[in-house]
Amino acid sequence: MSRTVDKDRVVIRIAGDSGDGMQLAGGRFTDATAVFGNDLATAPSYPAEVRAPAGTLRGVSAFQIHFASRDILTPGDRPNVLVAMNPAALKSNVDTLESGATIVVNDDAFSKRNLAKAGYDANPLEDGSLSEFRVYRVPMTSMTVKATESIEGVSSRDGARAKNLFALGVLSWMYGRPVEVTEEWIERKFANRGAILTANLAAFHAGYNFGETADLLDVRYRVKPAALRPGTYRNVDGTTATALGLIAASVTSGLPLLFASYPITPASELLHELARQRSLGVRTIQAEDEIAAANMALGAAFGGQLGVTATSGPGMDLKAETIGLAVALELPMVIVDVQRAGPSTGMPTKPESADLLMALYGRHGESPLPVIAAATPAHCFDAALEAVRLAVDYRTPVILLSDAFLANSSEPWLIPNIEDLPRIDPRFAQGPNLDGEFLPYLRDERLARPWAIPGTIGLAHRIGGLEKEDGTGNISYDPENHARMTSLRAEKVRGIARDIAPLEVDHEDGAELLVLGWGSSYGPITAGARRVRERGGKVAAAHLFHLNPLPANTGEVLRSYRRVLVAETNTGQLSQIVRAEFLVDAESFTKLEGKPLLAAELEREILERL
Amino acid sequence: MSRTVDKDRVVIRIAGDSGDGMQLAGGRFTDATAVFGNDLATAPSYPAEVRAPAGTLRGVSAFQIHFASRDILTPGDRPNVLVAMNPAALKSNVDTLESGATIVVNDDAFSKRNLAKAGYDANPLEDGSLSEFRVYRVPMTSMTVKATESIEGVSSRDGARAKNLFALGVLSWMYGRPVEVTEEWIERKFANRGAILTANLAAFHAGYNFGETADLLDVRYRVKPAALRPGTYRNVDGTTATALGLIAASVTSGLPLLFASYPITPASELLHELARQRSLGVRTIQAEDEIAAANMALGAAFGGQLGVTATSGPGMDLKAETIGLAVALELPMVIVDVQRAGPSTGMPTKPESADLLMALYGRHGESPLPVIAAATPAHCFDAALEAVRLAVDYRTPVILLSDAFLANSSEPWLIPNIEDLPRIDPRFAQGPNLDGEFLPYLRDERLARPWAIPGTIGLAHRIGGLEKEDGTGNISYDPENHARMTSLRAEKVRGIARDIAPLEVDHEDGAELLVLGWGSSYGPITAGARRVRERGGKVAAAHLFHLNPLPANTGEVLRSYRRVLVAETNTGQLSQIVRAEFLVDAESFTKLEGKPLLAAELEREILERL
Amino acid sequence: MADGARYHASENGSGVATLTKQDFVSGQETRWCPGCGDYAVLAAVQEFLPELGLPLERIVFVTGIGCAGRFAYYMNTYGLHGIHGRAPALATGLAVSRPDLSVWALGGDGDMLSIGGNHLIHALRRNIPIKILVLNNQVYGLTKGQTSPTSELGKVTKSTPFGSEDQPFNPLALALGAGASFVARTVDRDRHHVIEVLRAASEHPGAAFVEIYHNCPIFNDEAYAALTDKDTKDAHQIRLEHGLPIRFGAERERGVARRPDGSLAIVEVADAGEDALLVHDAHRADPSMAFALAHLSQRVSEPTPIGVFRAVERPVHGESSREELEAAHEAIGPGELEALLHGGATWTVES
Amino acid sequence: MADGARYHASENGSGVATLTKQDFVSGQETRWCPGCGDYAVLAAVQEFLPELGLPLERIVFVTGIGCAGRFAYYMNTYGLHGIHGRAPALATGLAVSRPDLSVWALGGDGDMLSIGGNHLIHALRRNIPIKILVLNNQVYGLTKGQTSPTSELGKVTKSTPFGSEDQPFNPLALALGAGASFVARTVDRDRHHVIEVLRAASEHPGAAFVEIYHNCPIFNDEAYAALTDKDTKDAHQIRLEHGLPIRFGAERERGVARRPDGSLAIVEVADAGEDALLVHDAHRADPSMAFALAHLSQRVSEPTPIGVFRAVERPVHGESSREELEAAHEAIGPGELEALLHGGATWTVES
Ligand SMILES: Cc1ncc(C[n+]2csc(CCOP(=O)(O)OP(=O)(O)O)c2C)c(N)n1
Ligand SMILES: Cc1ncc(C[n+]2csc(CCOP(=O)(O)OP(=O)(O)O)c2C)c(N)n1
Ligand code: SF4
Ligand code: SF4
Ligand SMILES: [Mg+2]
Ligand SMILES: [Mg+2]
Repeated sequence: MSRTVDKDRVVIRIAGDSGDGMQLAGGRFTDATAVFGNDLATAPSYPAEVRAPAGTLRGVSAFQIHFASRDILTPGDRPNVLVAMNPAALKSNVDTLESGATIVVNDDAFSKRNLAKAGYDANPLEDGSLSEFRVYRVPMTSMTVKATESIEGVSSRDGARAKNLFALGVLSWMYGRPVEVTEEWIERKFANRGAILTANLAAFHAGYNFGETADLLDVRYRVKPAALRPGTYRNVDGTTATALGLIAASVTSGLPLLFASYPITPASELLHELARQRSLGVRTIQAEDEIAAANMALGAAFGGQLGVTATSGPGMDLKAETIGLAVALELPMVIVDVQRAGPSTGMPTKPESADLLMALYGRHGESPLPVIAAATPAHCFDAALEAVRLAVDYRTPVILLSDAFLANSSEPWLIPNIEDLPRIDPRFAQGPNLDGEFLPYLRDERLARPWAIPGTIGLAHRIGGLEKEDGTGNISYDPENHARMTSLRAEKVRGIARDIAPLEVDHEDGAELLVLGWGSSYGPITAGARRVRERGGKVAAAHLFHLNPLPANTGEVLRSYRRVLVAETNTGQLSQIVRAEFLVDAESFTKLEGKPLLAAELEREILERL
Repeated sequence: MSRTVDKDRVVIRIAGDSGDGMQLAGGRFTDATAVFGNDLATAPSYPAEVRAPAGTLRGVSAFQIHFASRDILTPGDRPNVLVAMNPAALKSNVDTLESGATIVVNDDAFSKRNLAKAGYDANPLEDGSLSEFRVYRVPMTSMTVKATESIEGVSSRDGARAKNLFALGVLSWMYGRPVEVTEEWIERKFANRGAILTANLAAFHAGYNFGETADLLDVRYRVKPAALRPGTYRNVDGTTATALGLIAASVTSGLPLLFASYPITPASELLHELARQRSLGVRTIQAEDEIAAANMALGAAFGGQLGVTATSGPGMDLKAETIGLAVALELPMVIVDVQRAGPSTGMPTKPESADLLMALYGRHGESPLPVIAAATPAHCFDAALEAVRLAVDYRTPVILLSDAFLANSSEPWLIPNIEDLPRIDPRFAQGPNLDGEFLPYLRDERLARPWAIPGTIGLAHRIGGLEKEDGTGNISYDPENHARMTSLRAEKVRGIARDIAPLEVDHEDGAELLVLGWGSSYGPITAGARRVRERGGKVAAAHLFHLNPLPANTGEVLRSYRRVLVAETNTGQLSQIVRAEFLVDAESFTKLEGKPLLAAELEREILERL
Repeated sequence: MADGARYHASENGSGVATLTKQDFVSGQETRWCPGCGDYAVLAAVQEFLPELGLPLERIVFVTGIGCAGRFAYYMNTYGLHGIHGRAPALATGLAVSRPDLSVWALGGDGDMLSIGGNHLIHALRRNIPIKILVLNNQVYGLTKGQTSPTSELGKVTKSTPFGSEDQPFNPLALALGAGASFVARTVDRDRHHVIEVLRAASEHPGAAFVEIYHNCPIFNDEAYAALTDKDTKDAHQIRLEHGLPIRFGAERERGVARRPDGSLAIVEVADAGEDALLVHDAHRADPSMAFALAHLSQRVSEPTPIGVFRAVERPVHGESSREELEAAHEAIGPGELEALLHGGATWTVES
Repeated sequence: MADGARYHASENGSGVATLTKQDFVSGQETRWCPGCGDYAVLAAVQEFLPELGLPLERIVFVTGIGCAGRFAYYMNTYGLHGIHGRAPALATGLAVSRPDLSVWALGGDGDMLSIGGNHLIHALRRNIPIKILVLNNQVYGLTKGQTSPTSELGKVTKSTPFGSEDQPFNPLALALGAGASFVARTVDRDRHHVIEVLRAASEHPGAAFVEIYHNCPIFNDEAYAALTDKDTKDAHQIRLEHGLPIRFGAERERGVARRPDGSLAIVEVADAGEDALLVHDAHRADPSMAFALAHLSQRVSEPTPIGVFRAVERPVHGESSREELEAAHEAIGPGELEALLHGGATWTVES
């Protein structure tokens, strides 16, 4: 009989060949975990190639989930449990496990051939090299085949294919996940595919029952539901959250969404996501390149639509000139940059947040614009709405920074009430604004200019990228006018500081060190700081959602700590900004491994500085 | 009889309709002035349009020259003398004159019609509005016609066209310029055009003699030759100097020059200049766009050539992705950015130096590269050579910043001895570099990688923009390798600080204020500081030729002054860099009028801070 | 919420019925060189536009950078002066999202065929509902005289002092190669012909490509003189008219016929006989005949076809989704948004 | 000083005479999906290259980004893996400055025709001495399955879940429209044909455009099945051979003929008679016939011409200046530089 152990939090990693259905199993486990009521965070990892040869290290696909009985912030640093569907999956993940971790392997897959493909000389299950772990050898393939062999129309190959559901069953048993959630999903998913449905259900049940009946697995873990804020939740990754945020902004503002983009990893998923939403009035165009995509979005903006484009680093380079035009035109537009590891083509599938300075300065001339960064997968929703709000209210292109980590990771999202969403009012110009005339560059109290769209009677006007006369928008080479317009454009963006939330500090009495972050460093910094506090250390943390302008109180906050540590996955870009702006001697913790920061790394860095 | 007055320095501005040949007259006056031995600096200004209607303000073309009996640094703030060939020329320039200035007008052109075209209600020559100036009314058109009417084959229209040479004659007399220089030029220029040659000579002489004989002009000025460093000089504008620098680098390095570029004001002139140099082995391509131009230059670099591309702001945006590729490939390449007023299309013909942060950060990911800025027209020669030297020695793209002011302005250039030019050695890889193998990313003591060009036996290799394994250059997604490569790339560029001149300070005992500049602010800052000193103020000045990396002693220098003032034609870009880097509370003097800084402005700003 | 109505706000706007050329003249002073062919094109466009029967607020000119690009400022319509080469992409975004507008994209030969070549061919392939006017002066005007992709081989310009080494594009051939559904050519000095071609373009439901030869007296004077000079014009203009045999010349004494090998040739009608003449069919699905006509002359000094080479209907980008999208946008409200946000597996934490 | 000699350094290099396919295989492991058509193309290229008679060091593969773009890594030649879409421009810079090299530019349909379309058409227009291979799988492979500019109208992909709204490019037509001097098409699974076409391309003195249909089993499987399957191949492959009447079919029972209206049609030889068949002339100056052939099939499910559509000689970019430049570069030294620096008016200040 197995005993049941209570746990606060668990990090599980399921790994196998990219053909083994690991993402599916991970996704199902996540759903059940969410419905069960744990807080959670997930992160998938895919092979770099479209189809790497089966069984090789390059071909390993993995899914990690961190879930807990309290709120958590990252997908976890070091898994406590690894499910390895073949030797390659074991080999490429074993180094990340915490010592004493549990490993469940698909014993059937540890053939000579597979061991060789993974580069093992000897069978690690037998040579003692895994002695620091608790290893369970489960013949998953054969047990799945056995469980499905009596189903008519299911070959043993088909049966074997369901082994991911067997594994899911084992895990569901180990962690007491509700089976109905998975059963229902299988029934929905394979509704019209009789035998396959039956086989998948059978595999799942076989795995679950294996845990229940076999003596092999001697522990079950209980991770109690977390006391989350009341409300309705769903699990979202950053891509979905961004898409939902853009659509919500379109609906609440009444601006039809025109999303133009050119495929690029990891931003393409946003195109895919939005392309499916035609019934919600979303129009998408796959442009011929990133320059065209940006211009299409901008052309739509001129027409009174919500023009949005999305890309990753290399594509941002290409959009720079058009973004500069949008700055000059003072038209609303949102540019989403899903950052990835550079420079150049770099490591397209790997996360890195090194486009901040480019977002701020990556255009010729003085062309200031607001920059916002999403902090967590679910926060992408708010960040997208905020980007649209600023774009529309201030008639300006806004760069929204996300990254490969946020795009793919998921976490529960407390679905907001529609009424609580920010109001975004296009305030289209309806008529003349000065003595019966229409001046397209006459500004309001926010320094925003009127947005007069084609079709509006009497407001026909012409604008372009040449310097414009203040007010009229006519071409002007007048020196003083250029100085004035340059400073008006800057002032408008600076003024946004009055319209955004101040920098909030998670302060602790006695803390002399402030850890400052932006973008996806939110999770690891917050978790790292929490761990330090649990160990009795005193540390404060703050996170910048707005990178330009910075919240009005930023300088004050930074100066009120003896030391400031900026943590980011680049060579110190935010650090450079706050140093220049506030002359604080900010220190940097940087990491450039094409991986997100880890809570443990932050813990270590903070402790070193206390 | 006229009296002769000695002057240290004079600023003359010749203005007329763009069809009046003002640039030609200015150029000739400059040559004569140079040969006479004054130090000088010039700046032309053109209408924004290709052909603005004759006689209008928009159509005015002007040429300014500042010359002196000592070394000077700018084309002058406020002219002492204006030659105005028509009312529009008078109107659009009179405000820039110093009070008490001399104005010589072409009286014939002050017809009712021309006055109206220029927007004058009354004739300014008669309504007393010019009372603060000394005005000479010379009927230049009719006198030129008279001087040429007896020449066979020259109509009175042809004759009238030579009035710019008449004006040149007058000016030559007023300032005692050597006539032979101009005569020889006319003879050379119109060698095969008999009557026209005679007419031009006659017009020039008529102007000169008019000064000599007419009672009207009662003063002559003597500006003694300057005590310049001995050597042979020629007058160069920044465009020519850049072209010569690139060719010199090509010759001394033995690397054939491939210059690929897409036309854009004000960078196009460099293309025109180099396109003519086929006999010097220069190949130019007008590419289909700026992206193509950058790639052509980079492709040539891969082939072992000196690949150079040039553009202005909007084109820089477009080249960003390719420059990032060059950073990853670690191939030598030079990108010349002739800055102009932005953002977006901005004011294409107007100078502004606001691309510094873009040069540094205008690419996604961490992609550091050296940035150099030319300080004066003649310095463009050295800057171009230095850009090539760093590019070749460190296998890196280098951005060379110039601007619309430098490109068009001219000054005497002490022609260097060929032997004194920096040695640039391509050091092509000739064979294996490690145990009989060739590792394309095995670095030398500068951290530069080998440049192995196609055609070299045994060194065939493949490189690209994906992250590369240290040493081999093979594709690598390894986290530690990425961290190492990122820091190697950064370290390589940072290391250049050891290989460049330290920041030199023009110090004065007791000075507590340091004025720091970069690019074309050199002239006005140095002249401004000099004026302050002449007035007894104590001030130090320093100029950055290298913007990345900064000279090793920069921090030390800045910290040794109580106050640092950074003067630049942008919103404070260098200021931001030195603040972030050295935490000095640098102040900014910025100007964004699409005009160069003026010495007088610097003088004022410095005095305010003493 | 969306104000669907605003699309139609101007339906009874600026007195459509009574619009005249003058209504399309903006207040801005035109700043082209004296004698520039752009003036003639501008005048023709302004003269033609009342025919559209649209209020001027529903018309948008999107232009690139170049002398031609200044066009946007001179039209009393909505105007967007974009960056160099990107007008077709800007216009695409505008046209597909605002099908109620009449969108014109205009640029020079450099703008549209050099830096903007890719957007041009993709807009044509996609059949975006925009009218593309390429003002071809075979040179870079605004940047003061460099070679353009339509400059002839050997052309001496500032950037090619030893003569251009490159064969020029045949813009019509390029457009046809890209799959354009409407391809035409006209020439600045023939106002009536310009207007005829504009009319045909405006009636075409998809992307219309119109090359307009125009003279740059400053940097490439009289490039099209043979086509426009009184003395040579008749001998050089081959006017294509759908359904008619292709004839030209002062006495219509010459024509175009097919050689036995299938290629086209200019013939004397007297020799070849009227029946041998090619009857122009702009509606032919296969673009090969239009392509052959586009290659009839290699230089503008040869007899050169002008008019509509091709006009065929095929699916217009955006049409198939237009209604669904508009309906969706009209319909969507808090309820739909709520449903969307609650899509997928949800769970509720009770308080 | 210039080391002119290095251009020829490898003349007697790597034992040209004895190079074999294996010599062109780089050490890097190929990382395409199992069954990817790129493998076949790679093998054909490697098999063909020894024919060039060049040392491998004189050959350069310049590629863009995409599955196809990985090609550069697998060739044991010099290789430059550029950024997305720019291979033709990189190759242009290399080829014009190093005429001693054999430069190949290679990319996918997205790389070359979507983002890189402009560089492609300009390289063709200019007749840059490069061989351009477009590996067309009618889909975006590397980014996992979006529509490409060659995907058919209505195609459902990740980015077009309701079907593509855009007509695809006909790549050969686009190339011909751009003025390409050499245009050909082949298909991955027919190694001999691929090699034949590569040979012809390599012999062509200017820019050679080669479209290679290849199968992407993952995102667009069997797109060209009709052309390559044993059963259907003969009925679908129309092999163009210069100088021969165009016939195809298992028994060569069908052929291509001209209709009375000048358009091309597929006919039964028995009905039409042998004499009615079109004799393929790849060297015809006028590209119109090649263009018509390129339009013979609208879908690859119809009989589709493969082979060399067009191969005509015309001035190659860079040729006219090549000798002068090389000589200049050889000749130039301190003296010439000195003279250059002292050009224009100079004056001397004595010490
Ligand atoms: C990105 C960019 N590159 C270059 C330029 C400079 N530029 C402005 S117009 C132009 C070409 C003008 O030629 P064309 O399009 O033929 O128009 P035209 O002036 O002849 O009417 C160029 C190269 C620019 N404004 N932006
Ligand atoms: C500037 C830029 N935009 C987008 C991408 C992403 N990207 C890489 S390959 C590719 C297209 C691949 O399709 P194709 O060229 O047809 O090649 P295939 O993979 O099918 O061989 C795209 C969009 C990129 N690397 N760089
Ligand atoms: S330069 Fe040529 S195209 Fe431009 S405005 Fe002048 S005449 Fe017209
Ligand atoms: S995705 Fe398609 S094109 Fe790419 S490697 Fe796989 S099979 Fe080949
Ligand atoms: Mg032009
Ligand atoms: Mg493809």
